[in-house]
Amino acid sequence: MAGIGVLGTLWLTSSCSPPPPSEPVKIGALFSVTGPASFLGAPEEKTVQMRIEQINAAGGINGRKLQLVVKDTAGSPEKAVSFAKQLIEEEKVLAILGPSTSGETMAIKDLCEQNQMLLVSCAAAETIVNPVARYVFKVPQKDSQAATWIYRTMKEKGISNIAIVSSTDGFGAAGKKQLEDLAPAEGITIVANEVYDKQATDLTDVLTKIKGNPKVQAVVNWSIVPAQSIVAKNMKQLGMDMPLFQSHGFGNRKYVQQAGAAAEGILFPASRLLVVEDLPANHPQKEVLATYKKDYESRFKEDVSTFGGHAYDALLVVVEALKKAGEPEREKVRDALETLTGVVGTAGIFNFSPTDHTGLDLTAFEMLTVKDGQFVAYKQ
Amino acid sequence: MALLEVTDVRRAFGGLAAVDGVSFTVKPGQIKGIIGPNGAGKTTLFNLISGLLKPDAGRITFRGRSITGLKPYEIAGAGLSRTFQNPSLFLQMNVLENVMVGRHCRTRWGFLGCGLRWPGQAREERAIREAARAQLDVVGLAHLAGWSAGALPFGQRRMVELARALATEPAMLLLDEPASGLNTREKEDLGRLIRQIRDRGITVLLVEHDMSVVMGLSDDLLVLYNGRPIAEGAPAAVQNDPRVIRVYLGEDLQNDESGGDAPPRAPATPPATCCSR
Amino acid sequence: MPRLRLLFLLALFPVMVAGAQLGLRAAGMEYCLTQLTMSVYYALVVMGLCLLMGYAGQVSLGHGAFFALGGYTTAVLTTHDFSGIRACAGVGVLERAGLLVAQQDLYGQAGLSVAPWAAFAAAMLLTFVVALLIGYPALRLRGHYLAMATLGFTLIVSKLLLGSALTGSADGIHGVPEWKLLPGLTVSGRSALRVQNYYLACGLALLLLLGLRNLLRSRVGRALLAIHDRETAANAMGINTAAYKLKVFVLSALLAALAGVFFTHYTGGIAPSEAGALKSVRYVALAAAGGMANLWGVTVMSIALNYCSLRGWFGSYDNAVFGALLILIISLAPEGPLKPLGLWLRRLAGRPDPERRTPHGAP
Amino acid sequence: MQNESLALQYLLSGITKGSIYAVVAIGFNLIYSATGIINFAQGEFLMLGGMVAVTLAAYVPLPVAVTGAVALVALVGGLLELAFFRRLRRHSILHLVIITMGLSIVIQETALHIWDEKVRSLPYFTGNEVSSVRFLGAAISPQVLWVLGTVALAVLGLHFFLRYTLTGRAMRACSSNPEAAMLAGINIPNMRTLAFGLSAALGALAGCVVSPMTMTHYEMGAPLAIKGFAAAILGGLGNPMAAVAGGLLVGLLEAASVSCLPAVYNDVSAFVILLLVIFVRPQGLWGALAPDRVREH
Amino acid sequence: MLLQVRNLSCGYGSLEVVHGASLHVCHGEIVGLLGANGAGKSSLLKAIIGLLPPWAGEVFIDRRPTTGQPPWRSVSNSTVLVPEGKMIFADMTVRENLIIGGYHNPDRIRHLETVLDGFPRLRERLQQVAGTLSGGEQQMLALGRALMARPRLLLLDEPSMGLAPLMVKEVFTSIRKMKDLGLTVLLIEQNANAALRIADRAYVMETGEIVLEGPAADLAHNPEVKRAYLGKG
Repeated sequence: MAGIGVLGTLWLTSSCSPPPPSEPVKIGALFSVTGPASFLGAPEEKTVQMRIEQINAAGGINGRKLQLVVKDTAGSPEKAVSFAKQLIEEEKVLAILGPSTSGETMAIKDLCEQNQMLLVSCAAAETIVNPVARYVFKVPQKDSQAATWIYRTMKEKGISNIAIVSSTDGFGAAGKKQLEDLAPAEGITIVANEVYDKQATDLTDVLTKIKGNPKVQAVVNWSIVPAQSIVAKNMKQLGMDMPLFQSHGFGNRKYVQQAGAAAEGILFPASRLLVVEDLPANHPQKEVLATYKKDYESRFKEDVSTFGGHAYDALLVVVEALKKAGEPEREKVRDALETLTGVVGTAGIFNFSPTDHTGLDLTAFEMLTVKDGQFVAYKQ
Repeated sequence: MALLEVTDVRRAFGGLAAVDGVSFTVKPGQIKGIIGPNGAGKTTLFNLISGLLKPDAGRITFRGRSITGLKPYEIAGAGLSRTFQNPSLFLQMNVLENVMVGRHCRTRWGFLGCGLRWPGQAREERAIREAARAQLDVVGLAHLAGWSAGALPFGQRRMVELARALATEPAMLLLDEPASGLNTREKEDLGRLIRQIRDRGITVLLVEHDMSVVMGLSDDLLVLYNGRPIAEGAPAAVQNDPRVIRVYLGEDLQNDESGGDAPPRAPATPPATCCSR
Repeated sequence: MPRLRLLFLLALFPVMVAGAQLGLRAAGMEYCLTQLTMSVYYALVVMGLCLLMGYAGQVSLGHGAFFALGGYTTAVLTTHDFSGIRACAGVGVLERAGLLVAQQDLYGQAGLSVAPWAAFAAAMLLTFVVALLIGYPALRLRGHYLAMATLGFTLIVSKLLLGSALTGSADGIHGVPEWKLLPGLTVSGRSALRVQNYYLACGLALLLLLGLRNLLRSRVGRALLAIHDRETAANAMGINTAAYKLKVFVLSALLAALAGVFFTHYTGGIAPSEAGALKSVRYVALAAAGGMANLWGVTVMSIALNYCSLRGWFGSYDNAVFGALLILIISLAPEGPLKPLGLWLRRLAGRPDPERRTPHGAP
Repeated sequence: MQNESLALQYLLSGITKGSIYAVVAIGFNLIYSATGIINFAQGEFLMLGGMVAVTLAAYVPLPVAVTGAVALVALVGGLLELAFFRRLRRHSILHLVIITMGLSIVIQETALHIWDEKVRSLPYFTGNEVSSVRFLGAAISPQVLWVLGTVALAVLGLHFFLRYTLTGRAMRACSSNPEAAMLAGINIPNMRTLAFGLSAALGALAGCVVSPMTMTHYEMGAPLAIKGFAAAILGGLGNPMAAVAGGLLVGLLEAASVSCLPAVYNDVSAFVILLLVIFVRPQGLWGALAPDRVREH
Repeated sequence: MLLQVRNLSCGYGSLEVVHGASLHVCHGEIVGLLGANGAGKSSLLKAIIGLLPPWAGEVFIDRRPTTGQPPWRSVSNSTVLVPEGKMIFADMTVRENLIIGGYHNPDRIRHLETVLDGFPRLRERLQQVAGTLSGGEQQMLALGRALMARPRLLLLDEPSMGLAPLMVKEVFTSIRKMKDLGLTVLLIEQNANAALRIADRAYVMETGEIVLEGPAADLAHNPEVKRAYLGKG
């Protein structure tokens, strides 16, 4: 039995040599196109498909075409594991983009590390890059950075006692943890902390509980749709006029439309993709953002979202690393990726290092607010 | 000493008493019949004795021990086995397996032993198989052992059900309308078989509609009407009991007052004699 | 004859299992064994459900939760760092007994966790107790109420898993260590151990299949079938129907938990999606697709369908395919698509169909 | 905020949720009474109602869109019965229930591919996202009043229909005693189709009125179906008014749970109580126990 | 001839309980169908109305073939079966029960009064829930409900079963009244003497076959009838 195992390993490793130049470079992708996280996965998949076509139409990278192998995980980690193994062992892709959620990413983090597979996650959770795994990167801003932005804005506004509401999914849980961890250092006291079901249809009861707490000066909601809009609406309906902060998951104009008038005045940290029109012409991200937004919106007839932007960035850093490495050999690409600097993406400007596999700093965020149904930069 | 003693049993469904104040005894080695028109409460009485229903009042003792309110499987374990009005064979099994189910209360291996096929369990399984075959032999269906129960014609299903009941090694057998749906020859075979069972020392209590069967077979008869016993005694006596004739043929109880349009009366019946046996 | 057939089956399945492996190896597609192994573990759940639904006639929408119960118990115990309690009395004893082992993860983090064997035992024990607690009252209920009770149980479990930090909330638990089952036999997802784990899963499934087959061909199996068919008559024949229903419920829950434990060690983690209601419905669907009261059919169908799903054959239509298949199979061939196939094989082998046989002299 | 108005706010929140569960539970009941089937696809009718209405609302005025959606989904419900349950009469109830689970999945996936994964909603019927009505110190959205009003009207309408119209009485007769109903000349299969259509229409209506508040997306049906099923069982199957009570009870239980436990456990406490109730009273709180008779077959 | 049955066979599962029975009922007759329990009388009636699929044979109502049509169709053929065992809608009121009986009768509200005239007891209990009626009243209700459809042919299955003697009398009086109203009746009855008193003709069934047929008055004296019920003396 052991002999068979050894043979299998030998046979596997022997077939891992780089393909001849004419062959396309395979890029794997795991996105939750359907299922409960489809609001992340669907725009991600569309973005990557579009970008790969664009790159190939422009002649590929270093003379090689890119070939995308995308798998729909439907948001379940066990499928992510199965598909990741397929991408690693059968497709022998150069790198894996995604998965969309932190739960799925964490399920395959060790797997990729063990198999020396380059993984560029589109999920935000801190634990993906902390502790640093040699082969695992992520492109969305860190939750901690978003939390820091929120807390700093609060301090500017003179707020110190807050309530946190978050959803039971991975996004909500990770954000809640960062908010809790950072609060003491930023001088914020959490006086109420509630978690609700991500499929909740009405949150009046949860908010009533918070309304009943006289100490609360502001509410932070960390969740995804539809709860993001429901919280905003229910708060306004309950007559709670304290500031509402949302997470960087609020990054889709659709959600503002869903919340309608209730969205007015919501504060949230987000990348500049949402306010590209407001950016000064000389802003380094302006061109990238404007092009992506135009391409995506004209092709898919829907608003661009920051989630699609994450997939854009994931592909971007892999492509840049590939260009830098020159040949599609994973080890070289990884080394190149780890030392990439100054890459302009949708989320910000990426500067990777062996200790920082996110590559973004606090400047990747900007505090936004909603004014007349539009996202605008928040200015004190 | 009575084998089965039913004392003042009552059972109502939504205010309507299906069985009310019924008392009788069955002696060891007897074949006792229960008759009565539709809705008389015979099947309810059977269900009360075999534990499928709990009596609202009254007492049932079997072999000197109270079985009132026991679960059906406990009663079967105590040595009282039954058949049903519509033969309720297990249709997903073959004939032999159906009879083997009857051995359940006389065998003991559980989940673990059966799953692991412990040597003792395998031996027991063989014994179950042989005992079941023997019972199929008794009802004369040994040649059908491998057939699917659902494929049998009605009459043979009855026989398999009987064999299954016999496989529980009962001291007493309750047969619910064993002859219904049988043709004349099958009825004769059934009668012979029931007598044969009695001769092996198993007491029989049966509900039956077919008078020719029940009259010829029973040592003793109990007649129910609207949930109450109206006559008890030897077949010949019961047959000529005016009350029995009245409930069966429906001679109007008020015909004395009903005036001129009364039909001609049935021929006068001789007085009931309870000792004509 | 039955002995011959048993020998035939006993030989057939190892041959199929080994044939699949060798065939895939020859085709250079040995990596497919990964998904096959996962599918085999899922099939264990469906085998238990087959026993419960097909043979004893009880519906359970709670088997996803039992799978998760097993998986999560072992995952929590083997990954949670107990070194904080090292100072407590008795911990040393546990350590010396091999119940607690020091571990180090991929990133150099050291910790003291429960040994997989002990975690396995704890998972089975916990499942046993929970299944008893749920089954005892639930099995007195009939039909839709039992479905509701088990569905309610599933929802409670999944919400608790989502809500508590101990179980990693929405992310679930990852980094579950390998399980050194026997010297030279390790439950692990490492590709070097792929073939070994494939045979391990298949061997486990085969053993359980044989055990269940023995069980179903004994007085216990007949009692279960009898309960399903005509509960009243079964009871009147001396079968303690309530006790049997409870026992088979617990047994099938244990099978699901067993699958959960092995699966968790194999994939290295578990997440709340395993406990969702949809997953439980999926198990019911798989049992139905295999014909419910057909142990072999259910196992084969479940392995085949899960395999396709885990390899992503259905893409974004995965759930849709399952739903459609469920509708099609139940409406067209409620006894499972393998039944007609089985009859055809039988006829090919010159054996009469058991259904069609009618005794001589019948009209 | 005073305690009384806080309590009132919880109460209102519970009633709002509860009334939605109640409508789903009534849908379960209608189909169960007519056919004995638990229709696990019940929640999908709400989702379809919302989806169709949102789509139509882009072209026609809101009332027309809602009416159109209700009619269309009723048609879908009736067609499902015709296509599956009428033709599969020989299947066991268990098989039919499993088919409804399959239908639920297929309808969801079809909706995902017809529309997409995005969340949509109808505009508020009156006012907008921030308007609220003050009521004894508690605040509620005008849409809540729409929901309560619509649910109340639907329940009353259904009550009137079942009690005072010939067709409604015939429907009750079918569930009371199918054989006798056939002998009275009632075409039972058509009644079943009608029950499916009606149940779908009710679901679609509920799906439309809740859409502005809870929003509509392809996965919204299943959780509501589960809660509605729980409500139907809690109240007692086979009694539409008990379903209303059961729905409100589940909603209030959730609100009460939120007021004293972490919000994440509101479902857990609701289901724990549900399990306790059915373990003690398997027939539900207001359901009648099936007559205690020994039935063969 | 209002009803004609030719060589009808039917049964349950694999058991044939009626073996090729033939009978006919003319306009305005009351015909009795007698026999012991389990002789197949109820099954024959169910096969005529369509509740049981006939295995062989033919049924004509008013010379039109109706073999094997669904039971709800028969009401529009003016034929109504009153099943045995008081099959009423127990959780609906008496009035609702009667209205349902007139499901196909557009004139049902007016006809309700006519029917209630025949059953004064029901008029008293019009708003009562039917399940709370006594056994006899339930039987009355079942009869009344059948009449609501304005049938021409009424098939009655054991209307006297389980009733107290006084009630039996009342039920039979009602049946005779129906004849006076121009109804044709096929009556199953175990209570042979009572049935023979109101019937014009009668059939006697034994083990699924019709063994005797004749005018009621003749059969009342025939010792074979007793034998069919109580077995050989």
